[in-house]
Amino acid sequence: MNFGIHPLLLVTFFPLVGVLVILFLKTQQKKAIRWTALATSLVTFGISLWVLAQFQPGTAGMQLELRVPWLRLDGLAIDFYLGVDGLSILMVLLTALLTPIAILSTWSAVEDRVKGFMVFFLLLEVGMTGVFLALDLVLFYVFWEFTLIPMYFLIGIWGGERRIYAAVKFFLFTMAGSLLMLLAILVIGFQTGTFAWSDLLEKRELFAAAQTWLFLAFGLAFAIKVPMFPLHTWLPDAHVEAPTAGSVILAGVLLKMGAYGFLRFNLPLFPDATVRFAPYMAILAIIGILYGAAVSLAQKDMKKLVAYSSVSHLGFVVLGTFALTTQSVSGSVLQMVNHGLSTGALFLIVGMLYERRHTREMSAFGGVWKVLPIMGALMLVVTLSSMGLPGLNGFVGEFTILLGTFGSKVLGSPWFAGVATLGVILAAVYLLVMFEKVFLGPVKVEANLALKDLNVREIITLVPLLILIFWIGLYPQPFFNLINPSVENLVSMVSSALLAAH
Amino acid sequence: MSLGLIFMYAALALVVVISGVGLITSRNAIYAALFLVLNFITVALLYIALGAPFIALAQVTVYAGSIMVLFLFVIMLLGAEQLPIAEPLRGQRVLGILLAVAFLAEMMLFVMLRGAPTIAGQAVSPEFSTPATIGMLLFERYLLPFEMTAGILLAATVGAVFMTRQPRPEHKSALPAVREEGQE
Amino acid sequence: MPMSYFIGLSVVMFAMGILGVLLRRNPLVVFMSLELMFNSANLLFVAFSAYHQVLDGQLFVFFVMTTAAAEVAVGLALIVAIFKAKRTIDLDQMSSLKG
Amino acid sequence: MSLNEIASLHPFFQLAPLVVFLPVLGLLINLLVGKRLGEKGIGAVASLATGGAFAVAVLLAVGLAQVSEGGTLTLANWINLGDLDVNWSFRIDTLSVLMMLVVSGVGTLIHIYSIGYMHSDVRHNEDPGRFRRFFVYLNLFIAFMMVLVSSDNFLMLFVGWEGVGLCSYLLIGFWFEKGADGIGNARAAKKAFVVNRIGDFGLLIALFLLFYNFGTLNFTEIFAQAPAVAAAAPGAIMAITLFMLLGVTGKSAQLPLYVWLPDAMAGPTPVSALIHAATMVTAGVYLVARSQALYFEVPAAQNAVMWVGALTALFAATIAVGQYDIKKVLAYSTISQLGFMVAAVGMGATVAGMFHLTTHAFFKALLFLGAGSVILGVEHGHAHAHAGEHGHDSFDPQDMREMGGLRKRMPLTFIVYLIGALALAGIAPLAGFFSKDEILAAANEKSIGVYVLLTAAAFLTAFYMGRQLLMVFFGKPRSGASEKAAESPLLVTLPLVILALLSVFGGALNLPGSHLLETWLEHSLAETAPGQFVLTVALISIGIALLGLLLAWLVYGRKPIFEKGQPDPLRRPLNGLFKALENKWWVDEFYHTVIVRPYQSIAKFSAGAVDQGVIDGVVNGMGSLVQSGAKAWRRYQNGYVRSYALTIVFGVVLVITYLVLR
Repeated sequence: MNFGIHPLLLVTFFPLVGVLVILFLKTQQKKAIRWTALATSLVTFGISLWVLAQFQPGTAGMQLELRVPWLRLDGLAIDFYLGVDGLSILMVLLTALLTPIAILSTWSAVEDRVKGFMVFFLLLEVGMTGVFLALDLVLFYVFWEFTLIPMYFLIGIWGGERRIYAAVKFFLFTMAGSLLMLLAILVIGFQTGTFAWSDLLEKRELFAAAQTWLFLAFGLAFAIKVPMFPLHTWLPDAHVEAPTAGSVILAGVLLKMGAYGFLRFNLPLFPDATVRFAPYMAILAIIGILYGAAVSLAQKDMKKLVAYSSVSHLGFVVLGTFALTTQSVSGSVLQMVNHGLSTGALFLIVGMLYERRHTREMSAFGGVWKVLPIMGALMLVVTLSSMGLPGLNGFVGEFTILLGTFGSKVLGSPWFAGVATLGVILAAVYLLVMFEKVFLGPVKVEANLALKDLNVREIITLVPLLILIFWIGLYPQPFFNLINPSVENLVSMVSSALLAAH
Repeated sequence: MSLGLIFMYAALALVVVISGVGLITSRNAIYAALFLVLNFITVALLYIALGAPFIALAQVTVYAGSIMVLFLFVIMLLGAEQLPIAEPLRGQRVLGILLAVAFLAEMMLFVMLRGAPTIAGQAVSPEFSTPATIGMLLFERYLLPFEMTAGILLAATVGAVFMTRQPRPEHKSALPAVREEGQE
Repeated sequence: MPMSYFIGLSVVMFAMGILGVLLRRNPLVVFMSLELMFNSANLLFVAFSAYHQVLDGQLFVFFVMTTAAAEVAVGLALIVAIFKAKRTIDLDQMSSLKG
Repeated sequence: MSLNEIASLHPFFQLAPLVVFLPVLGLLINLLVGKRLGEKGIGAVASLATGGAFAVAVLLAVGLAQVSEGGTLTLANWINLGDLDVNWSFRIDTLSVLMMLVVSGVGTLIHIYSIGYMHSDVRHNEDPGRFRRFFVYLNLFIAFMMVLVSSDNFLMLFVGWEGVGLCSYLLIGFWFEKGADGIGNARAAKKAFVVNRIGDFGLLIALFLLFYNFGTLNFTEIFAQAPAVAAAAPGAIMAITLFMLLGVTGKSAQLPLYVWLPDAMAGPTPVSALIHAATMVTAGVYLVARSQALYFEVPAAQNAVMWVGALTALFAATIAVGQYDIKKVLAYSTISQLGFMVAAVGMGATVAGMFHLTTHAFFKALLFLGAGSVILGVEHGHAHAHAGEHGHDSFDPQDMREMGGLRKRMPLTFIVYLIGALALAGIAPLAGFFSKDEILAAANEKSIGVYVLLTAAAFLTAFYMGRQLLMVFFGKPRSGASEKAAESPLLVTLPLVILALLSVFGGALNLPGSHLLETWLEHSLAETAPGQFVLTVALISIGIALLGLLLAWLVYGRKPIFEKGQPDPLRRPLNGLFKALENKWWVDEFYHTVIVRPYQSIAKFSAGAVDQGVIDGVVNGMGSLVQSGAKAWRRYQNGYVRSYALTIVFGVVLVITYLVLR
């Protein structure tokens, strides 16, 4: 049942249809624009489900590949090469799921220049899906840079007070990293004559000599994006100044591009370097976990707190990636999805509070649970899920990561997992402090008494996330079946290098 | 090389240098112009010595003749004010001289290092650069540059005319009615 | 006559041209020193064309001449236009186009 | 084993999952349809759900009576990653069913009790809407506790373990807008959750160690391989058992991590009774009992558990003597009794531990519910006494110094409370005596040091229970409220009576002669030390108990303190020491200065100095560097044609020097 167009091509570029339609609408027709954007993103979600239907969970290799010659410089072949496997299928679904939810959350939040907002948002979706599906290094780089532009405008135009500073900082940080990556891509291209991921796997020994530098070049670009410890200061500013929808997508998907990059390029293409750098990356990740948790505790602004919590959560993901055992890598892929769901929901709720009181300072709230029972209950579930309470999605991811890291041969000692598990306690501390400051205690501020509880639209934006939070928490096996074969393939690829190295 | 010849070349070189210095140091623009004319003429003589009579003549007529006349004409037009000797830009004079001297020293060094050979045969056969041969060469091999220089000249004249035109009174336009209301 | 004589002479002329351009504030004198520099270039052209017995060198002198003429024409027109606007031709007055 | 296989084993076993799904069903009904059911309806649904669970537990017990080995019923494959293969399966054996019986039994009684209690508590706190939420949380707790108890592998146990931690957080912080300056309850809840999390950290590490040493998390496989792995890697088992001990101290409020239990009294009284006395806190004891095979491999770990238990027992008993809040006294008493149980299980006397766990559940629940009824009565009295002004003066219904002479006002509660107190103190015929005696007997044989500690703790237990009885029920009413105190309604007192009966006849469970409980638990525990009855130890323990009560009567009974302001009679003889007891040996303050404040300052420092200062400093620094550089270069663009010419000539000179030198 193929519409004649390659499914991956359709899922990546369908939002452009929406963009086209929106361009023809007048700027005053806000309602029409919003509905078109929502409809397009929902159809894209439908297509992504169709792609999922065609995806056989059992096989480890690339599926639904589409490889079309694109550019032919003398000696250099750049192909338009898309493909999906265990690592990227969930990411594509997550992108397709979060975009309509984010668009739905802007119904009452974004009033001026809705047309521009929606166009940028759909372009962003194209970029993100492209990043996860691209298998040609240059194509990957194109999509990677392409996502920067709409996000820059989303933060820069519809952001808060210091939005220009935040947007520029966001742009420069990512750009600086990706330039190095471009250099590395060219080096690989010239040495092997091809950019296709699958061919590069065979020709790995060609650029094996420069492996350390290539690993570091790619690694820096992805480390900035993840963000990892020293390179993370752009995230809180970007989140605080971004509009709610922007924050949801930024936390939900953009951060995962970095983590996904490690899995897709750093591990398979430079196995020896990965093995050699794994302990250092793990140490950085653990610092990120503990540092992120500590700094979150000292924050007064809710969005900044959640932003630093993302630094801490993604510390777990990177730790899992570089522990290089089946459990830890599968756990980190699943944790990428979990983080997208729980932090996305957190941002949505913080956005709803912002819409009601136009402030994100925790001191402005207090005892709000009495006034907003439904929001309090949903916030509680989401806070518990991001804290890693068993029965919800956070725990499944974190447990598998920590379990895998504990016995990982590449890291060598169980101390890595031991210290990282402390992060679980610190996470509980700052999240409960936030919940207490905002929702518990007496109602100190009069304005809080008049707050209205969630309306139907807001509940609809949260329900899909909550369903998934409970589903992954209670029965994660179907998700692991999707991820597992590709992860086993990846881990065996890298560990073969490990055996060779020792 | 006979002594007389050397003496002649030295004299010409001396004149060139003096006229150059004169050009730079003279307060009045007209003296500078005249010094420059002198310079052109002496160089023209050198061209003749180098077996390029046609260029020498061209030099005299084009450079000395037209360009310098143009200069004098503009000097007359602008009244050639005497600008004070003071040098407002800090360090401009010192650096200027320094750089010129450095340039000179380097080139001398360059010539010394490369050890310039002497001209093979002194006497260059008279037919070497007759106007006919130059003309033939100009229109055969260098036709494109020739046309381009024509273009440059055209552009220069149009530019010059455009920049210096006076706002002349409006000539009668085809729509008198419109013109009258516009006028009041 | 040894080539070093001509090169030396043209270098001296060129150096004097530089001095003229850098030190004088009267644009006319600056233009004249420019002409001087053009001339030194022509001298070398002719000298080397004689040395190499190749006529192209001399031919190039013509092109230099035409461009010099064009350059002077535009330059002087500029000076006249500026004179009309500012009633002075002192180069240092004209410094409004600054960063 | 799948559903039908287990059914063949015994028809009742296939009902096991109901133990979890019934409370979940009750919870969902109340959550979704609760509003329309009204208070009685909600209470009924919740109690029925837990009662149903109790019925299933009874059926399982009957089934086990016939097929004593029990079995495991696998519902679904939860996580299957590489060699990590975890199923959600129910383990039906004598130990887990015993716990199910205790949890659901006491739970049902407390559900019935809390219908009445919450009815007035909700009115007292002016938020009737919260009634439904209370029962939803209570059912959630029962569900998670059942998951914990019935799990067949350590991971499912951990899921239940943290789940009950969540429920205790929700229920302690039930009145989240009450407590010290409005935030007290919420802070107590957070403290409970975080301290539990520290314990769970230990358990998590134990889980990882288990997985990497045994390759699985399943109970049966682990306990089977225990001797082999102990031989191969003795250090591993030691680490596992000690980390598990950290988890136990967190959950069962033992010495280092007990601080959250006294603050947990901020929750409504039925919560304190159910969670912080009878069921959740015993999870630690259950864990050690369940993984007894591991502990036997490493005697050193057993000693550690034993000493932790004994020390906690004595330490908590001392603090209980100096408390004024009726529930705080019971809280420290619970910690002390848990110390007894942990010591027992540590000594290998698992049966004695479980026996004390069961009897303790009965009389401690009874005492807490009795205290709840006293508080209701005093609040009722306070409302009448000060019907006039409605101001919330600093009257604390739980402060024993406000009470006195309540035996006349609340006779039924007094009788029931007296039974509970005597059972706790360990007076002969009652349940407490037998279970405590068995532990003391085992301690006497295992290590004298521990025996002395436990006997001292038993003495202090008798003393502070006597003190509480005398201060609350005897002497003169010390405040208007206690004068007007009224007996609680039947719905509240009925469960009290049932529990009182259980406290009296609970001893029969494991009488020295019949050892009913021992034979029951034999099937699921590796080797149980036969609990023999030592007369001398029994006599000493009764003597100690009577001595404690007598001393209490001497100090508090003879000349009861009349006015509210009069200092506690113990203050003069012990003064400095008593001050320490009153302030709980300043442990909370110690933890606050040593752990909480430094962490907060690290957080502020890393947020302020490191994050903004250093990292952002570097980033913004680079930005301003570029700007200042640009400003410097701007000066060269000064508009003077001649200076530009100068720069050009400078360039020419440079080029020539390059050409010359090349």
